[in-house]
Amino acid sequence: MGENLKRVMVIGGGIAGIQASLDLAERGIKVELIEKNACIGGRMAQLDKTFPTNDCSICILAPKLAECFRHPNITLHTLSEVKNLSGQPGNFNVKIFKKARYVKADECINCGQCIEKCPMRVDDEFDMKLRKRRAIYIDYVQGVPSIMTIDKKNCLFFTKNACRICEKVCEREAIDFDQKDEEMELNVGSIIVAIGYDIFDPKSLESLGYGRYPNVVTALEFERLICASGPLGGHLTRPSDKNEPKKLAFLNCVGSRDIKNNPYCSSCCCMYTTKEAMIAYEHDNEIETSVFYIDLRAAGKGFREYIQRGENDYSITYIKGKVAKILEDNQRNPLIIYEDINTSQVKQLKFDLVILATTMIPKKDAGELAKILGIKIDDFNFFKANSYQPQKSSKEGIFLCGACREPMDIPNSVIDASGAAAKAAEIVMRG
Amino acid sequence: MQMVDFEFRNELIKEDFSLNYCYQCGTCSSSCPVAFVTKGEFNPRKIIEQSLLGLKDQKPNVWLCCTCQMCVEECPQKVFLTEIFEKIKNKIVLLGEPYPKTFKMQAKSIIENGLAIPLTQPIIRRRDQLGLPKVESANIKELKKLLDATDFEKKIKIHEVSK
Amino acid sequence: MSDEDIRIGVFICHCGTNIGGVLDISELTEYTKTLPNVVYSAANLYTCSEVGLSEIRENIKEYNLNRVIVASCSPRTHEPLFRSTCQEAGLNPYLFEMVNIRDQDSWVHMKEPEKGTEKAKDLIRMGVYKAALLESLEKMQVSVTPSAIVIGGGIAGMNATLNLANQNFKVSLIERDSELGGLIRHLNKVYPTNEDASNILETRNLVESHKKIDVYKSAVIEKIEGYVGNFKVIILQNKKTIEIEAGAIIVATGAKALSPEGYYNYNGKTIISQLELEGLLKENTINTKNITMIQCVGCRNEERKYCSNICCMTALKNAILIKERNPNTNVNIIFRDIQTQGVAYEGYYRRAREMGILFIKYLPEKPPIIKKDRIEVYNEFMNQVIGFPYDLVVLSMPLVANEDSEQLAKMLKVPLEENHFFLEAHVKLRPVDFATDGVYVCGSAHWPADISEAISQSNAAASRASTIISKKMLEVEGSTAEVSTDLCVGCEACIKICPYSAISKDEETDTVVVNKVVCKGCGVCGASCPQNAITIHHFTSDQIIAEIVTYGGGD
Amino acid sequence: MSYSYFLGCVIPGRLPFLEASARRIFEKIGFKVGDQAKCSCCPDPTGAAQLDHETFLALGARNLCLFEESNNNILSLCSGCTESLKTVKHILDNDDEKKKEINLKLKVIGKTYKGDIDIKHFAEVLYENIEKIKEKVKKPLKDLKVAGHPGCHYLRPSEIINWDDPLNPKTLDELIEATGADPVEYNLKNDCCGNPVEKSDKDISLSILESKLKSMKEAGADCITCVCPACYQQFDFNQREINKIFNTDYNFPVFYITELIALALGIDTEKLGLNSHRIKVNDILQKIA
Repeated sequence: MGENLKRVMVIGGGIAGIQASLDLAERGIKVELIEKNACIGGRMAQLDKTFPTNDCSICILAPKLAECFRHPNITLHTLSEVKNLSGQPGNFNVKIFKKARYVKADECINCGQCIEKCPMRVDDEFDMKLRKRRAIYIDYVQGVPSIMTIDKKNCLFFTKNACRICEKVCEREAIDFDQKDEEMELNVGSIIVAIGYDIFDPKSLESLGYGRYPNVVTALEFERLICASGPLGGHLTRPSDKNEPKKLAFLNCVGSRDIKNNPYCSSCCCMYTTKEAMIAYEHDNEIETSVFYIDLRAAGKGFREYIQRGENDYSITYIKGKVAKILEDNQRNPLIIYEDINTSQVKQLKFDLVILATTMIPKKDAGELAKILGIKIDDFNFFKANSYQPQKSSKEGIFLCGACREPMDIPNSVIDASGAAAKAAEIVMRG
Repeated sequence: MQMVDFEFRNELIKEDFSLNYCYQCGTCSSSCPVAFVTKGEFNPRKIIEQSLLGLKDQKPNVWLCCTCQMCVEECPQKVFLTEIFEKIKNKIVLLGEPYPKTFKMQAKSIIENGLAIPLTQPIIRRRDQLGLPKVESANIKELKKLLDATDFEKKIKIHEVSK
Repeated sequence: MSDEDIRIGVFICHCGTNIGGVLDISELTEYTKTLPNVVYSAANLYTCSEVGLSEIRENIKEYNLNRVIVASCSPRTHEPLFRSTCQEAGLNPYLFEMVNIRDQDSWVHMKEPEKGTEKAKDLIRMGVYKAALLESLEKMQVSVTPSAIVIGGGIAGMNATLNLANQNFKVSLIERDSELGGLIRHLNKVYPTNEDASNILETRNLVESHKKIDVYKSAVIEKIEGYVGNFKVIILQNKKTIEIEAGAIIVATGAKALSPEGYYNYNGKTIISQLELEGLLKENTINTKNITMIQCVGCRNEERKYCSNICCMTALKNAILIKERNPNTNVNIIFRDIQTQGVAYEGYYRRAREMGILFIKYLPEKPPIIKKDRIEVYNEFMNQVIGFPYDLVVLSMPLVANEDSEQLAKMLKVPLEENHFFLEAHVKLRPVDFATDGVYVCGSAHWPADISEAISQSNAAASRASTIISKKMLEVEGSTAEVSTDLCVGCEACIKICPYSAISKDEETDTVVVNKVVCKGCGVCGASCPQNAITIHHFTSDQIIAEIVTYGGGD
Repeated sequence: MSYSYFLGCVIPGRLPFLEASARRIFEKIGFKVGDQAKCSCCPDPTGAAQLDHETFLALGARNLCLFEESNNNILSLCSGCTESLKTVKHILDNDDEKKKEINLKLKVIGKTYKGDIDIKHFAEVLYENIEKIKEKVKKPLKDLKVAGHPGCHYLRPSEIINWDDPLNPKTLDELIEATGADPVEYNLKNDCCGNPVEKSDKDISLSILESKLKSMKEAGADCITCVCPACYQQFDFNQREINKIFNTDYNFPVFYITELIALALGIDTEKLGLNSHRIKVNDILQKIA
């Protein structure tokens, strides 16, 4: 095999894609890392802390982002998507569509002048739309590559042929409205798919009132609300009145283990709701939490003990039972109706804030990518993995890792990623 | 202590297969208005568990189900609770066990008048006043034939005096 | 280097609000400027971001810095990053010093920001005084043996071996037993496909026939020597001692099922273990009407707090198989929480319910009681005791660590956790690595794992090992211990205490020598040496004393 | 195919004024509905169905046959009847064996169920004609705060009813809006009124009603509207008793949605028989006058 084909494409720059890339790069294999967004980092960058060590998420991720960026064997393609695949295992040709950034990567120093002056306010997707960003932006402060991007859909120059303020204020003359979208073809020996997951929208679960009740939020929104770099600067208040919440309720299995929505188990919620309750308690020792669950799933290493700690040291009460209905009182406090299984009584409890542990679902465009790559998906649109070689897709030479094949937590995604790297290396390094 | 009656359990499962899918999450009781006001005295989840366990001797008051079907809509496993309760009630009736007399009274009226609420003279007058057309009710003889075909009177023990 | 030449740059990190939300960063920045030898002091929102790093690089050049301090988080996670940043700017990485004002300051003094800021000043000042005394160190280069050793020939070990061999590495697989296959040999079918376990065991043939693989069966490990890139494992096979060399080692020794003896009147006949049931199913000799499985036997209790991960799926599998064989069999599973994470497993659980398997939840304080003619259990869902007849009770026993794990851990110089499973370097981001370089773990040796998980992890361990053995040369830590032969009296105190076995006696000179490749610079030897003969580079006595004195602790 | 009324038992036998308002507004919006004779009880999904499923199917199928014979679709004035008839149709159309079985029973009265007619709740038809209603509104019911009670069998089981969102219904509120009134949001909007339990336990039935009324009161409703005669009875007949038991002072006038629409369309109140309401509606009439 030619040296050129000792090259692997990794699609998706979340923690799984990053780990797979780093392993391959350290193994001496060239990596083309394809990321759809302007920065790599994925979901892990959005999290405040991670279980069961409660490490600050971005703090343990950031070194990996930087390593990925600087590694001589890794070529990072952001704002890029796979459009076509031809060839065979060991010799794939992949067509990549790369959106223009309208910012010169070599010139931008992320000084933030342009952001300050940009007049547009756009929902910040990274912050779960809990605040606004500008039309020129960086996904998040620690984002890599740490350069700006112009969001063409919202930029006044592109929409109304006006403004160009960023261009004027940029001392480095890094703004380039003439940049064009590009197409390129890459030749690789193997491909790893690591596009991650989306979050189930609980609006369709009418009885829970999400979207109607301001004090009912999703778990990922909660991560942003409580995160120091989030919209509240880490000072947790509830959306309706900016009061500090003292009584929290977490509802597990929102949209999961539910055959009308997502029949499967979302795998991480029992653990992350415990984590979020712990962080909340660390912010304010007066906070008391109730976690409503069907089965407490904590089979991973140290997980059972973690739940125990939550119960003993963090004022968490675990309540067996799924909540069908949330109401609201006239102070906008969510009222939870639940069955206390110990007494068989149906009770009503008032909370300050309710957090919904919404299901991890396949990425919206997973089906489309599966078609392009010629790999199979399962009944729910997760990429279909081999039962006993879980990183193998249905097609030789293409491998899977992370939550795009099944909901999984970070350690499992990291394991999966290294595993996929090994399988890809098998293809490109075989004798 | 109650013994699990596997035969009875299997009988109920045969009646409504969806029973099997229940994993006792309690969504049904959380959504049930009767469970709420009775503080769980009527508890749909428990009736399902009882059925799954085939606890034949325990007689939950299934007649308290208000048939609102909220539990059916909310159940994440698509257990058809209201239908299961209906089947349990049918079974109770068939076995000749007591059931609320209002039900029997309604059945009687249907057998006799074709309607659950017979038309009275004052109502007929009122209908006239409001300019409403005359109600021509069902042919009782024809109805009787049909009810005989389903063995209705016998099934519901129409002639036995209920408590 | 004389004092005048020392030019220190200090970068103070906000870490978002982690530090910036508590400590007064601008005050710290100003204060730092007043410290000796500091020629540059500035704050960053996130020093570890690309912006922060490029500022370090640029200012090293612009201010001609020859010492760099970052006051931020923990060196445990971030020192390597900052060191290599310095190196990129042409500065010896050991001229970098890190001050932890987050974990040890802003996080613990959240409620007293003024005092926290004062403490940060002390910490930074100490760093500055130490930095002035830092010396350039060189990282050693060592050659790498381009092969691996895998310990344990179960499914994890076999799969890791095969993967590395397929990547063209030479691999030695060491198995204690007389044949490969591990626990799977005792299984009937495997979930979630319910195919024969023997299908999975076909890996055996691939392993045994692979030209890059040497399999050592009935082999006992006697001794493990060496270090990352250059391990030497001595095994005893057929009374013969064999020496195997490799650049990396993968631990895949698996686990074993806890013995059911003493639990629930276990008798091996009517009350058996899940593993024994596998055997009966294999022989197709089950012919009973009422079967009950009890989950979490001997675990999730005080003695063994953990959930053994694989037992729920195993019970479901066997229950389904029994039901498939004879739908009229009554199969009950008495459980605590059904652990069927993910897509396939949750679907499997629903399928089990669909088949009419009866699930009964129990509380640990009210476990089932097996009587002569029936089992009685308190049913939490009904708030009452219920009973049912049985012909066969199956106990789901957890996987527990192998007894000799401790011995192996010692030989490998890697730690075990409280349940005696191997302890990885970092549960989140280094799940198959050990803190000791070049050694990796996968499968049930790490934590009870099912086949799919074990294979997944073994691929991961292979990948991690390949990052070492694919390199011709490795760089190792430069901050190590050095013995002054003049001062050493050969008392061997350091040899006994070194956790990495990095020190040995030079019989000729009767003094000790440090193996710089193995030495991690932990400093234990230096502290134990009665002669003060050991210098720990980067943590020299001078440097540490300077910190203490400027803090106010010395005279 | 045209529509004929299926009146059921409660409306013709007890609440004829509800029928009057329905007939008036369908006339007004020009939606022709015929009359179907000789129907029996649907039968009551909360009553006879609970005693014997087979009889439930047979009686229901007989009613459906009558409409099939006269080549008419069903327009039902009652949610209970709608649910019963839709359920029977759903079961027979999807289960050939059941259909055969029931047709065997129907044979004794010379009928065969075929399954070629459609069943609609009257509010479903009103909703389909909502633009027409809006056009014809003469006296918008301005500032009237109405607590809409969709009720259970109007919505559920959704697989069979196949209509509005079973957990967040919108159609009734939109109909209220069409009259110019304001639908109020209240916590227990989607809950049962309690009527069906009355057959087995009146106390429970009233407790459910009380929580419902409380929730409506907290939301500041002026009156209640519903689309099912069973619910209507529960609300209109039982408020006084509730007040006695719970020491409350509920006094919500209860309207069928057809009555509210009739008022908005400017139909003569005399023709609606509003004086038959137990909770007097005069205050409301004054308010909207």
